[in-house]
Amino acid sequence: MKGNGEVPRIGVYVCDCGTNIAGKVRVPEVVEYAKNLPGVVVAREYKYMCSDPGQDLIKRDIQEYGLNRIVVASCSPLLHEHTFRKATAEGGLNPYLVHHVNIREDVSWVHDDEEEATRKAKAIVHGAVLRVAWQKPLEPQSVPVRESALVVGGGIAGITAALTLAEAGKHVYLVEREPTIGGHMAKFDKTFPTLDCAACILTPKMTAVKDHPNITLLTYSEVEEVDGYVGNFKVKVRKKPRYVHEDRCVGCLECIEACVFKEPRFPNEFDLGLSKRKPVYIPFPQAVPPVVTIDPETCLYLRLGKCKKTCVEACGDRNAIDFDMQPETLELEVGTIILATGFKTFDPHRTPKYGYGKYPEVYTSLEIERLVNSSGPTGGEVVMRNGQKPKRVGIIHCVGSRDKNTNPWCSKVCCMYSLKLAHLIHERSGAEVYNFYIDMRTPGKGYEEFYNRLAKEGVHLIRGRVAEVTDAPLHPEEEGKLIIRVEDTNIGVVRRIPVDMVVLAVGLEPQPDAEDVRRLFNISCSNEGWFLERHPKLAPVETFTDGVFVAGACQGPKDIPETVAQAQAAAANALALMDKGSVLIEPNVAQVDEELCSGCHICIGLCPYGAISFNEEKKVAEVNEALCKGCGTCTAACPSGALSQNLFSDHEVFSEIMGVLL
Amino acid sequence: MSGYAYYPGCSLLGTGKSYDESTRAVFEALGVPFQELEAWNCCGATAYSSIDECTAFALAARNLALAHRRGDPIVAPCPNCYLVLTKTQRYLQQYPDMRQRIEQTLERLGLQLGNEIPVRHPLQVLQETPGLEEIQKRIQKPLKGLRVVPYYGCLLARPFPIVEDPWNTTILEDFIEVTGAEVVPYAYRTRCCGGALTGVIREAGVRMVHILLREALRQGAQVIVTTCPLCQFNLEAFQQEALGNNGIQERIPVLYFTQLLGLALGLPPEKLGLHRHLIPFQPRHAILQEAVS
Amino acid sequence: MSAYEPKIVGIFCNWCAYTAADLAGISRMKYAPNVRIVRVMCSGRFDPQMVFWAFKHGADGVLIAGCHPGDCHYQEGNYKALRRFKLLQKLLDQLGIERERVRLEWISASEGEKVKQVIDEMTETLRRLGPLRIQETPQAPEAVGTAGGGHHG
Amino acid sequence: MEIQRTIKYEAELDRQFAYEIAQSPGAETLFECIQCGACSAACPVSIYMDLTPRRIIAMTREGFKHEVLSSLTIWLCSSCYACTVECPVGIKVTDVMYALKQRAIKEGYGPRKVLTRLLAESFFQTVKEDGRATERKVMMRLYRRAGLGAMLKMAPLGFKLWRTGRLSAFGTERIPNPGEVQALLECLEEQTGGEKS
Repeated sequence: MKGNGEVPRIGVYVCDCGTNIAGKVRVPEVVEYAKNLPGVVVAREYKYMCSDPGQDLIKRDIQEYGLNRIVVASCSPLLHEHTFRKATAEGGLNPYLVHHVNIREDVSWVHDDEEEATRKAKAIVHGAVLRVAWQKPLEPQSVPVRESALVVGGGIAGITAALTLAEAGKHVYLVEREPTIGGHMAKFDKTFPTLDCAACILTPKMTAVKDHPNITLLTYSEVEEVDGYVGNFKVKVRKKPRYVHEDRCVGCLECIEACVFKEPRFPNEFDLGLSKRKPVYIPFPQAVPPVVTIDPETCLYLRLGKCKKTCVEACGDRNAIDFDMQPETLELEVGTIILATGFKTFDPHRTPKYGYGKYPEVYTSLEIERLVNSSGPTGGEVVMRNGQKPKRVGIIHCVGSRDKNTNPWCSKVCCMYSLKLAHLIHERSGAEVYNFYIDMRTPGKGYEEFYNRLAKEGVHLIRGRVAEVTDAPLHPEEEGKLIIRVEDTNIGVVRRIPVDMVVLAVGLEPQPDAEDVRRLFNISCSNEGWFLERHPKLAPVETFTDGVFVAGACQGPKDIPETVAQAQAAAANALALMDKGSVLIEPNVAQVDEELCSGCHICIGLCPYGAISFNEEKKVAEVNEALCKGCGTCTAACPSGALSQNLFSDHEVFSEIMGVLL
Repeated sequence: MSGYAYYPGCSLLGTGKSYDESTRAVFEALGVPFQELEAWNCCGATAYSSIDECTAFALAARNLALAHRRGDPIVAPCPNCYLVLTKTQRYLQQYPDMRQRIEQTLERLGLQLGNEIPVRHPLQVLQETPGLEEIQKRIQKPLKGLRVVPYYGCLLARPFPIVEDPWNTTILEDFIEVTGAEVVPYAYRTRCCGGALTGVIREAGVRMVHILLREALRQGAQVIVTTCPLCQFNLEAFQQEALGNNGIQERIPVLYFTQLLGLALGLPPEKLGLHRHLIPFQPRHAILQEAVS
Repeated sequence: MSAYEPKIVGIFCNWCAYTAADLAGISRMKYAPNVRIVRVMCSGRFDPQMVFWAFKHGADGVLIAGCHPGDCHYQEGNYKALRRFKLLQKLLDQLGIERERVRLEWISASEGEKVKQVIDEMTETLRRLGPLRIQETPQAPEAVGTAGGGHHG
Repeated sequence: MEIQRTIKYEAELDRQFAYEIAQSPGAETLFECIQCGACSAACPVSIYMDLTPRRIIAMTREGFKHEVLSSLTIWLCSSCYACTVECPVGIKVTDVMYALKQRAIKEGYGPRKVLTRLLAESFFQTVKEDGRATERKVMMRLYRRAGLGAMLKMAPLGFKLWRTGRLSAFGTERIPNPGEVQALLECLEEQTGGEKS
């Protein structure tokens, strides 16, 4: 007699998972073994336990055999524990009387030897049977979910997510660290494969964000601290001083005109340094919010305290400029969070063989995006630094990607954007364009057609990874050119192709501070540094922290359509939580057995959430279930065994340990 | 430590004799403690790996064991020896089976492999002892106005580079600058000279030499400085064929970096083996003539 | 089975180590079948008594795995585990049990490869150590009869 | 012009070959090759090769043993390691070339007259005898086998080197105890059944 005092009547269900489990584990043998374990009334094998007929088996057996405990041995509980809890509940049993163990990820997929795998599966089932007998019926606690959301990152992913949530009537705080929203997409001229103008589709959305009554836009701001849990996060946002009051600035730009620096002389970050700006600047004309920013690094007054402050004069009685502006910290309360922090492009200084930084006519693809952009530094002209149009341009794919020496992953978007750039460069300059690729990856709606179109337009498509870009000629035609050395692998011959301009199709990388952001929000990163989704297929925008979702390229390389789809998916997930209004919390909280508690206080200091307090009257510890997160630290530490974590009591865990040591 | 275990290698006893002479002279002049590794054997070079890798590694391993017995780090001027010794150490760590076989065999000869022994090139050694600053102070005949191509060759740059970032290193350039000479930008700093090909598949080898020489001349260099006996030999001995047969009359002397350094330190040219070169180093400027006289 | 095969109990935290083990599975990495993983929510739930309990019931080793320092899903449970682990090591010394039999590892959710590596390594170590033997209190023949005995080291 | 039939039947391939080569140090990632051609493009000698290094890898992987071992490519490799550091999947192509050369020599492949191979063999023998490689001795051995023509072509250069003291006419470099090196090599050869030349 264990758990809630009844005699256990256990049903054991072992899943074949097609051949995923049955291919390595002799399932019938495990079932036979389970039948003879103490308390087991029925044990069954089924092809797919998670399917409806599989679940029905459990439900029927609960009725038929009067089962009061269930063990399911199949895939990882992280995947299907909730499925079997639901089935158990539908069968008329408390859902916390089921124990789900893993004989797929932990057994059949990782062991080759059938004998060993079967032995291990039996041991695991044994552990589950012993522990399930101790499980008690539990009632999960429900907590309210605030109807407001935080969206971090104002690129196309963040913009989309914010608008979707705002349209559904939720309040959104959109935090962006740059002076303007728009992200990488705002830098592009055209988007593949349709070649529609990026600004034409993006800027209306940017404006919509600014104008939406449900969106609080916080640019030039960064999240500093995150506290709380699903439904009730407390977030601190630091607003950097832009030395201009956003509500007073009308975007007339007269201050820029009036600045004591007559000529722009500082590299404009938005144009990747291809153009210059003044200390007071607006990154690009359609920036949102449409207000100026003063850069403290270059502003004379902010650096030296001395300047005629002609900008203030020009601003006049609008009084928007304020050199005394201080950083501000805002405290927000939100129910859900969407991370859309995007990516960074690969720094080609890390592949010196391509001569970036050494030869002035070697550019990154992002720099070329600015060059071909009609609102860019050259007004859309593709010209070399000397102002002349190039006659030949080479675009090198996979720079930094698909290489163990740099980043091993495929950055996914480069093939398509390189084809797009090939088209635009040819269109703007008439240059002959060579694309050097390893594999041409163009899956997607209309993408292969775009590739065909480029081939038809006569772009040279050479299959081979470029070994080097050099300026040392071996042939008179090569004098004064950049020479690209590559094996044309379709032909099997090494070629040297002299060009005027080289474009490096740099890959996508996690943001350099992705690791800090991950810690801030208590989520995980993949080995490469991308934010880790809860499940690669079935929970692609959820994270391991409830209420925190990811959208866009911060989770892995993505193009615009995919990013938008994911942002909307993240918004939908967040909405589902907020619309329901409450969320059930796993009832794995700690409890105190007052009879056993000696009042030693050890647990109180251990709890990171302050969930345990001391009842002065009874002289015992008390757990506030609303605050307890269910880590079990107190249970492990309690010297008298008075504390016990639901679902992970000493009885449960120790029985399982004993059981698996078959 | 009784000083570096100096490992000249076979080439430095023959065609690369002046590299041996100049390295010893510069080490002595700058107070680098060294002593030849007694009874060293051939490292195995590239040719040996073509026969059998285990015996090739065993040859190199014997030298490592000799140095281990002495307890000194190895200094190897020949990049091929540097590479083979380094590679052997790495691979013996990576492939324990092979290590075991070689260790057992060495034990029968009374030798032990021991832990990793530093294998270094004179560029690295001189950078620390006495260091560039100190060398600068001892320069007696600065080679002002001499335009020099820094040529590393392959094996100091890869696959086990003597510096962290071989693409951006300036270790050889720094030594050239210390002598007062001018460094000429050279795209082919680490491009292969053809190695043993000049001797066996001559057309291919000579073409590779041609490419290197032509680029050096195009950049207006007056001398090429190498760190490798094979590079020096190829670039010098095949110049007639590589340039002359292509209608180029100019010739360019090819020195070891130790020779250039030795000259600037004021060491006598014959002590540096300058008389052994097929293309004599005859600088035009008076100040330089003094250095080589 | 002819050769000795050690039995290891794995106490894996739900958020990092257990997820990493799932990843190792999804990636079809192959590792030694000697570890039986018991899932807990946090490595902070790890209690040294679990180790002795496991030894008592036939384990040759225990592997505790949690999130990397600073990454704990519950803020600092892994530090608590670390403290208990340090204490446990001293206890093991006193009992004459080899320290290698209990291992604490930080494994993040993305480190499937590390799960494999740690399990393989630990299995290899335990194969070398052989079955767990609590060292008998060394007793000289003449000491027999002295009541109790007690530890000497 | 003669026409040629180039089809390859599966039965003519040696699948085992790929696995054997992948066993040699540095060739472990042979099967991960993505056929990008970075090795060929980085190679300073590939312009002379009958099969580019990339194709050598592809053919090795697919079991074209005969074609690979009889190709000139493996003898043209100058061991400059440019391919090895470029390879995006970490194939040490230079080591693969060594492994192929070893196989070619063991199995009697390759044109006898390729000097690279004769050089390797002359070098091997000289080192085995003396512990060191006296360049003159290696070259004499090489050209004795390569033929008079090749020797005459090198003679003027040899003379110049002799005059500057860089090539000794008679002396042989030998370690004090060459027997030790011989013992070392023979002991390992016995284990591997290696070359006994």
